[in-house]
Amino acid sequence: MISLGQLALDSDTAFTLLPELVMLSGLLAIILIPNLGDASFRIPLTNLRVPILIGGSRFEATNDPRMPNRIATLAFSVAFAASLLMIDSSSEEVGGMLRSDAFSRLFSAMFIGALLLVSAASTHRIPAKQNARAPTDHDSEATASRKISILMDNRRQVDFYILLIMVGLGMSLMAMSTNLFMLVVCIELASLSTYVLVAFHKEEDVGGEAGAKYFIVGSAASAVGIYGMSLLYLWSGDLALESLATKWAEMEGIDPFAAFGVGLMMVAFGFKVSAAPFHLAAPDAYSGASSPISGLLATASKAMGFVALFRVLVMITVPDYGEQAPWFLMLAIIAVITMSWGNLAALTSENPKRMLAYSSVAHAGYMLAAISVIGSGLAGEEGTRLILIAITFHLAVLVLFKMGAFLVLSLLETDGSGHRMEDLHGLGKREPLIAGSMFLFMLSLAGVPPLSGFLSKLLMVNGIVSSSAGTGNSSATDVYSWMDTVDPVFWLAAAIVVNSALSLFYYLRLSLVMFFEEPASSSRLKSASSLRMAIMACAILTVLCGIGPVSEWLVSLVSTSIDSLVG
Amino acid sequence: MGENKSETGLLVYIIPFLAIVPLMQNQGWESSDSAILIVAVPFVTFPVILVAGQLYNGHETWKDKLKEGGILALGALGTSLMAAVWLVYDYFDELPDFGDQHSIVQWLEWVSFDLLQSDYTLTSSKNILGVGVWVDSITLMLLFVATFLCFLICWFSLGYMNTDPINEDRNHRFYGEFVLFALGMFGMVLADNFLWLFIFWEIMGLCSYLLIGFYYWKESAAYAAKKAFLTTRVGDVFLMVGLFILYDIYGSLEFSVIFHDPSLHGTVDSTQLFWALLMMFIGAVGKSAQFPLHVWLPDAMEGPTPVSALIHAATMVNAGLYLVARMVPFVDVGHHGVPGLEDLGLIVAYVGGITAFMAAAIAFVQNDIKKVLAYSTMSQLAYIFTGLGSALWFYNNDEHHAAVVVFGASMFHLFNHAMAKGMLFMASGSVIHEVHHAHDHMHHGKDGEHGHDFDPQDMRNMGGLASKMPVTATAMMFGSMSIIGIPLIGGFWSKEGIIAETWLAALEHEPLMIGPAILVLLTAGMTGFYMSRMWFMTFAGEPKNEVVNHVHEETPWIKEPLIILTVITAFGGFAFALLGATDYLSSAYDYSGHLHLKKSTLLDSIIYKLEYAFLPENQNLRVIGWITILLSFIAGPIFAARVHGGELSAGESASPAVSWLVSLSGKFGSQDVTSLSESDLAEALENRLYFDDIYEGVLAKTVVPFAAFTAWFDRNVIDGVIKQIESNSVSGSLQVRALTTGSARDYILMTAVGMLSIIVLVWGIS
Amino acid sequence: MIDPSWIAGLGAILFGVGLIGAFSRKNAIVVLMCIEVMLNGANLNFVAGTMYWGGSDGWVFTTIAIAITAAEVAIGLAIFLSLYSTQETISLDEANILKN
Amino acid sequence: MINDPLSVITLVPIAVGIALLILPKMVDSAEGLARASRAISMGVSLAMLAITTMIFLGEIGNIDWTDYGSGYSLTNDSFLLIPSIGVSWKVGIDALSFPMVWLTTLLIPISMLVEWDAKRGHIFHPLILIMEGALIGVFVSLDMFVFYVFWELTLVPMFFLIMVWGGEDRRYASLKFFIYTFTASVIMLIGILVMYLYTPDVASSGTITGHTFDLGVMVSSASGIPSEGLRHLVWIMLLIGFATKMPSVPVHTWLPDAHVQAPTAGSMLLAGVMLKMGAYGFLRIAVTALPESTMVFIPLLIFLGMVSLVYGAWVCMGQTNLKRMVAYSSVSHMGLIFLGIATMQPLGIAGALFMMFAHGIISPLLFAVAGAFKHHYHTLEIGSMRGIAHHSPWLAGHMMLGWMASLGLPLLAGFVAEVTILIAFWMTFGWLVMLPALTLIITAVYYLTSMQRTIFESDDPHQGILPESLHGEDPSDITWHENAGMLILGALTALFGILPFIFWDMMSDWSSGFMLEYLTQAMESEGVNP
Repeated sequence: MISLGQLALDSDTAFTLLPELVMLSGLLAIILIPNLGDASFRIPLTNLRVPILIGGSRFEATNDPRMPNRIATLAFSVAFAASLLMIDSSSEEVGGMLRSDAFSRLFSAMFIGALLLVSAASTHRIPAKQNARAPTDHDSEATASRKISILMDNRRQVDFYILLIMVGLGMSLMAMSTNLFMLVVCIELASLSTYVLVAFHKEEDVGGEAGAKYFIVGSAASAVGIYGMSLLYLWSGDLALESLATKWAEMEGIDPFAAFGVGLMMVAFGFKVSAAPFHLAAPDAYSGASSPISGLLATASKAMGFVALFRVLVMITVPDYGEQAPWFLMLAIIAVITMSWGNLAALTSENPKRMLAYSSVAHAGYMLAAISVIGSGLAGEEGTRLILIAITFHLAVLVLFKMGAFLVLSLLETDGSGHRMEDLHGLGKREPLIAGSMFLFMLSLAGVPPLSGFLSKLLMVNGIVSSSAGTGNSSATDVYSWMDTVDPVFWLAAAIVVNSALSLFYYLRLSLVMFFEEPASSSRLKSASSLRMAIMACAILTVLCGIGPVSEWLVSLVSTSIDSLVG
Repeated sequence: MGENKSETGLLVYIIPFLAIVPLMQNQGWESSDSAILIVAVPFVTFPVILVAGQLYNGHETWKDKLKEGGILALGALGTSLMAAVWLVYDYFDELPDFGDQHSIVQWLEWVSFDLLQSDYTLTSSKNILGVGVWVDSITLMLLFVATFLCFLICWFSLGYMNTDPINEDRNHRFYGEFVLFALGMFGMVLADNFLWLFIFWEIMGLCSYLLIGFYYWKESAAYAAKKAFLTTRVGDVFLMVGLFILYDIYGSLEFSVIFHDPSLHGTVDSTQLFWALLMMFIGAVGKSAQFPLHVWLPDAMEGPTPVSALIHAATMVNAGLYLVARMVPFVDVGHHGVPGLEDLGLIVAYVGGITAFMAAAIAFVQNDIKKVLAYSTMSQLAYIFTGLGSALWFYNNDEHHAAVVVFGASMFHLFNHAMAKGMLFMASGSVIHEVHHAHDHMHHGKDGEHGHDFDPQDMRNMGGLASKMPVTATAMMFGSMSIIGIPLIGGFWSKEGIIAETWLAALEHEPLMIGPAILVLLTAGMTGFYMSRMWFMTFAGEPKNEVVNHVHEETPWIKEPLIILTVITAFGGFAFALLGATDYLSSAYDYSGHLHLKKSTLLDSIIYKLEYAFLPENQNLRVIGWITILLSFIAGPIFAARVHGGELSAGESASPAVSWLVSLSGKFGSQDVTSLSESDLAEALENRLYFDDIYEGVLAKTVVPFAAFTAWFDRNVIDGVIKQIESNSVSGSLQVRALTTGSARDYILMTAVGMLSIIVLVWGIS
Repeated sequence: MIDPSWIAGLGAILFGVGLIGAFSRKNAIVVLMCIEVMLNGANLNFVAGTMYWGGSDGWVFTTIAIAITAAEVAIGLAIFLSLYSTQETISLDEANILKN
Repeated sequence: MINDPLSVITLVPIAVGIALLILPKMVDSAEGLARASRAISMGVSLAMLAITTMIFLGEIGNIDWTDYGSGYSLTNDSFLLIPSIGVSWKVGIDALSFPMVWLTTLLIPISMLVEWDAKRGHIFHPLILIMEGALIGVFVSLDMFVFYVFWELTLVPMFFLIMVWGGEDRRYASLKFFIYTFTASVIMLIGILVMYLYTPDVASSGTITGHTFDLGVMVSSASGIPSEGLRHLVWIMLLIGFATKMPSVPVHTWLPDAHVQAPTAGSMLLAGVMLKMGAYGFLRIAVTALPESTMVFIPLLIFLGMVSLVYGAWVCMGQTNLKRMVAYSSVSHMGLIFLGIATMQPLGIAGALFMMFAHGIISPLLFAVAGAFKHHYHTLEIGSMRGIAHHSPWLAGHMMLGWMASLGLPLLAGFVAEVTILIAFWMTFGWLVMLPALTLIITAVYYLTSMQRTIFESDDPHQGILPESLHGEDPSDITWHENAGMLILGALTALFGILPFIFWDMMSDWSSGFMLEYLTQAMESEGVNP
């Protein structure tokens, strides 16, 4: 085993970790640049003043409170591009605990892409105020305090983007981890930042509460997970994924330590992907956080959970063909409960963010159902690969339409609305394009062709069907005897069908109020250009990734990355 | 309105139409080619009338010169008439020999298709449901009747319809639908197969519906239209099923294929064929308003009188008869017919007998002049059915001679009845029109009592019109005579034949035939009564309403058709009968050639005819014949005269043609029938023997509630399931949402519970 | 030397105690403390594992886990403060504007 | 003239429609586009009609329609859309799909015409244009994935049409419409995926799944599904999707709601083309792929068809809403299609095809009439008005024609289908034919009653009884564009009733060829007698 200390930053490593390094530089830049200025330091005992870079009053350029946003956006853009470009490069070990390969780079691209959207959206969502000035002595008390509060707000800009980049770093590294402990630590890094981000939205009453709940439940779940990991450690003595996998494969029967370890880790990951019954804090958190952050939770954070599940369930404990994994039944049950719970709860939600949160829960259920098929031992190597492709593809396109939906809400939030269904009323009249995009996102979430949500759902259901449809008695001559003999896994597809139908109701309801109801005010929303561009990009990509060359490109990309995971 | 000046000058507008046929002839067309014109010209004309009428409604030229489309309609029907006459002229003498008779021309290959045979291969050639023209004596007769009457009645309508202010700006609808009807009738007569017969049959049904409902705002009219359509629809559906069976048996519906060998070398299952024919007969029953589907015809009199004349008396209702006449080859065992179908003949005869009697009985108590005629129509059609039933029975028992005679008689009665009844209706229309007009004239300017309590169709408002309306009275007299069967006048020849041969069948062959035989015999006398009653009530006696004094026969366009038809009725029937019309008409199925009814010379033929009618060799026939004459000629009319007859009021004199009858009617004394007319029987008759009430009651108690129930069922059970799912989902949603209590402690608890469940599950597995 | 299984056993007990505390107490700070107890259970497992398997991984894991704990506490307290500033309570039961 | 006309008629309307919807919102200078969008939409749809008509006449492609053996015509070089899972852009038509394509291109301009003055026409007409592309796509695509995409895509514009331009209860109706049919088609999708699973392995062509969505391949390999039970299940899942679309009792209840609330053009397209998608898909996929299962389930087909027909007619009779009644009559008529297919006679199948076509002309007329009632009298309640033939003679005329066509009056298009189906039905099932036959009476009853209670019976020759919804205002007769649309439809109804062979011949030949190629073997092995 190679210890962490052996990590050496040579040029190869630097290149391998390019996205992370870019983000790190961004982080440093955000910390430093606002402090650059014309301050000078008087050499003690002399009158000589030496200009120093840090401190003092600011240049106009560095003074711009939107600077952190720009830096973060830039860093994310570069890192995103770098990640995408690195998907095709060969896999590189870094320091024994990280590996940069197609799989991890695809996911880091996903994470960073989501963060890029968040960052673009936050330009307007958490707006920096121009013309912040330090109070002078001439100011009245009121003016001074107002100036100070503006300065404080702008100061928070820096914090916000620092946290975003921290999330990015954590997630990105997490995708690369080849060691379970490293993986958990990175998750914690990302999670802790997201807790703060959720609570960051302090001007609302609910920000603190959302953060607190999310934090406390998340911590409890991750404590359980870490305890599970410690059980795994007790069992194997090594937390490198490969050795765990070897050990698991060699295991006679099922070792309770191993089984419980995996089971308890499911709790932590289950919380991340918001699987029932660990999802309960998620709707509260989503509805309390600012919309871009909710989007982040629903896409990147969820994807992070699924990467962890892949690593643990698929890398370590994947069963041989024809054998059932110990977690199969558990995961299948959780999957069905999750999707049903999510959809049912979303059905009557009156808060669009909450509704999207529940929808996010439901989507986790679909993906968990697909994963559980791997555990059933019916999938085989090819089937496993297909299912992983399907889930990964789904996670990738979720970034487009789930995030897109939250971005639309955040556009509404710039006007101080977006928390009630009524806020969406008449959006079709006020903002036809935005409403149209929202409609696309909803349809895509529901899985209506030809949008990308359909393709991903099709792939998942296909994974389930193709694994299980062959299990029925091939000499059955009537429907009932076939249905008697077919593996119950087949009915997961039915569960998805029923839930899709159920989910359509609230997705359409949301669309309906946009076009059907009369708007309360006919004014247009703020022209938050970067936010609008982000929404448009999401909408266009939602369509393009559904059918045609772009979707093919994405599917083959995902398939390459899955090859690097399982092959 | 210009009602006093002759408008015959307008006929100049139909000259272009009339030029079509000569032009075609000039171009070298055969009459068989131009047969298409009979259908095509009306087909092109009717939408033109309808659309133009809608567009130019109220326009001066349209109204005065084109008579709101009437002139166009007349032109189109004139073209059809000419083409038809040409066809009749060409084929009259040289009907194709039945053995290899085929459609003289093919019009359309409508649909063609393959069938899968029992060895899972397709039929080798395409089966085709097309249409062409079939010509035999029945076709020619009916074609002539139809085109001729259509033309005349259209002519009549120009006067009748266009002078009634209520029709103003609506007449284009009348004429358009009228022409469409004519097209249907012509097509049905010409069609060379059962399917197209049915298709045109339905077109007529539609027009009947449209025209009965011409006064659409009248509740009774709308109701009557619906009733007519639905009742005939019931029959039509059965007819359709009959056609399906027929198609299944023969693989074709074409006359030429089926008639060539209806038994398919003796392989046809007579039971199946019986059902097919029975189903078709039900269709005929509906269309010809026979018991038990007769209820629509009296109500159909809600339509304008020309419609009643044309559709519900002269032509459309004959369609059922025509269909039954086309069944003859199936049962004609002398020529490849299928034996064992006598029951069909019996059924037809019974239906005919019952209807004849029942309708005549109901006609006794009707006071509406058109209703009397309507029941008379039903009754006379029933005669023909009885005759056809006998004919079918005879054919099926290889009694060829009797069969041919009664078949010819039936067809001839059809001809006579059509002419006479068409005229009678027109005459009644003339009466109604003038009475109505007189009433309007009398009460002109008095808005309050404008016509609402006055029914111009009620014979109790008439009486003594013989002097006011000489032409009409004469026409009606001859028409009634023909219907009654006064010796030597048209209907006599045919009716006599029917009754005689039915009795022959009953007495010498089939005891069961006695039922229809007695019924038709009784009906003969009853016909004499109600037709006379109608005439006497209308034209004889003193005026029963002051309105009558203001009646004048003045409307243009009305007299000419009446006169023409009077001539035909009075002398045509006689002449045709003597010339051997029955033989000619029965020759449609007289292909074996072993009948030689035709005598060598005209004189021989006439003598034979007269002898056959009055002094047949068969003793039974002779007795029956004279009883019939006695009943219809003497008993019925005299009784009617006793009740309703009487001299005109002083100072009035009828025209010489009818004055003898008027004065005769007063010679039999009078009889008070008040007690009889207040009896339960009369009430039952007035209520049409309660058929309508029963049908309606049953439908209202079954169909309507059941429909309401299914609608309820659909909304609350089938859709209810969906709604239940929806509401369950919503309540489930609320419950599930309640689980998210908002307390982080509960969330952690649930996490712990989840964790424990996972442990338990994993433990269970391992 | 103490058998590693005793240490692991103690870890399990600590975990259980922490878990029960986490969902039975409503004061956020106390719950946070319970979570720390759970984490300490895990730490003990790492320690026991290292003793059993040898090597130094477990120590490293333990150290880092403690660091995570510390970070968690810091963040937690900050968030609770924020909660308190808006709702004037840190009772997990009472802070329930967001629900259903 | 055009290299790939089918792709053109599918994609151009969608592209133009979307452009007309989006461009004016995005580019300020494109404001004029919004004003012109109605005319542009009409122009495009007419161009599409011209293309399909030219295809029919042989000007494009020179197709021999009665040659079944030549298979699909006007196929393109298939273009891989998502090669990873075997999806390609592949189009073609044959005698089964072409009448539907032509019908679509015909109905689109007519429905635009009827609603020429729709509110917010700059959105309305482009939406219908998108609808056109989606509908055509369903009929021409030879790739199951693309088929399904278009299948669902049709829902979206229709959803908007109902939701934005619908009646008072449009909210509920649009949701129900979308969810109901979507759910059914997702079930169908599972069936499609099972079929997909058993397509021959084509891993060499670069797919990750090893299978292809090519319609021909899927259909021909469906018999390779190992278990008969699974084949039956697939068949049933397909049936659920198709039967819901048709719709057949008991999955029909979305239809009345959708129809009643939909705007006129929406109803016309819904009834005219969308319902036919179900029958089309059923024949093209379910029957073709799994003929044995079809034979096994013939009793089910008869049951569904019969119940739809008879029950639908009875329900019609119990309706008081004109549009609802017409909607249920669609259910009733669609039942005949199942019956026609169940006869397993070329005649019956051809009759079913003709029914699809004929109903596609007649039902838009019915809905145009009902829509005009709504438009000019503001109510659809039967009996709330009387004698309006006086006020709206044109409307009354169209109503008469439409109603008569729908109740199967000869020489109008519906009769051809009815009579051919029933002849075949008698041949196969004998006296059972009495049920559909007697239903024809019921059909007549409800149609005539509804006419009697709307256009007739005012008891005043110069004045109808006007509905309260008019609030005493004078009603207007239908506008010129409504009139023109209905006139065209009426004329076509008559045209195809008198000269059915225009489309009948190709349908008949298709049915014969289809039976020989796919069905006779299955009939023999399952012991189904012709």
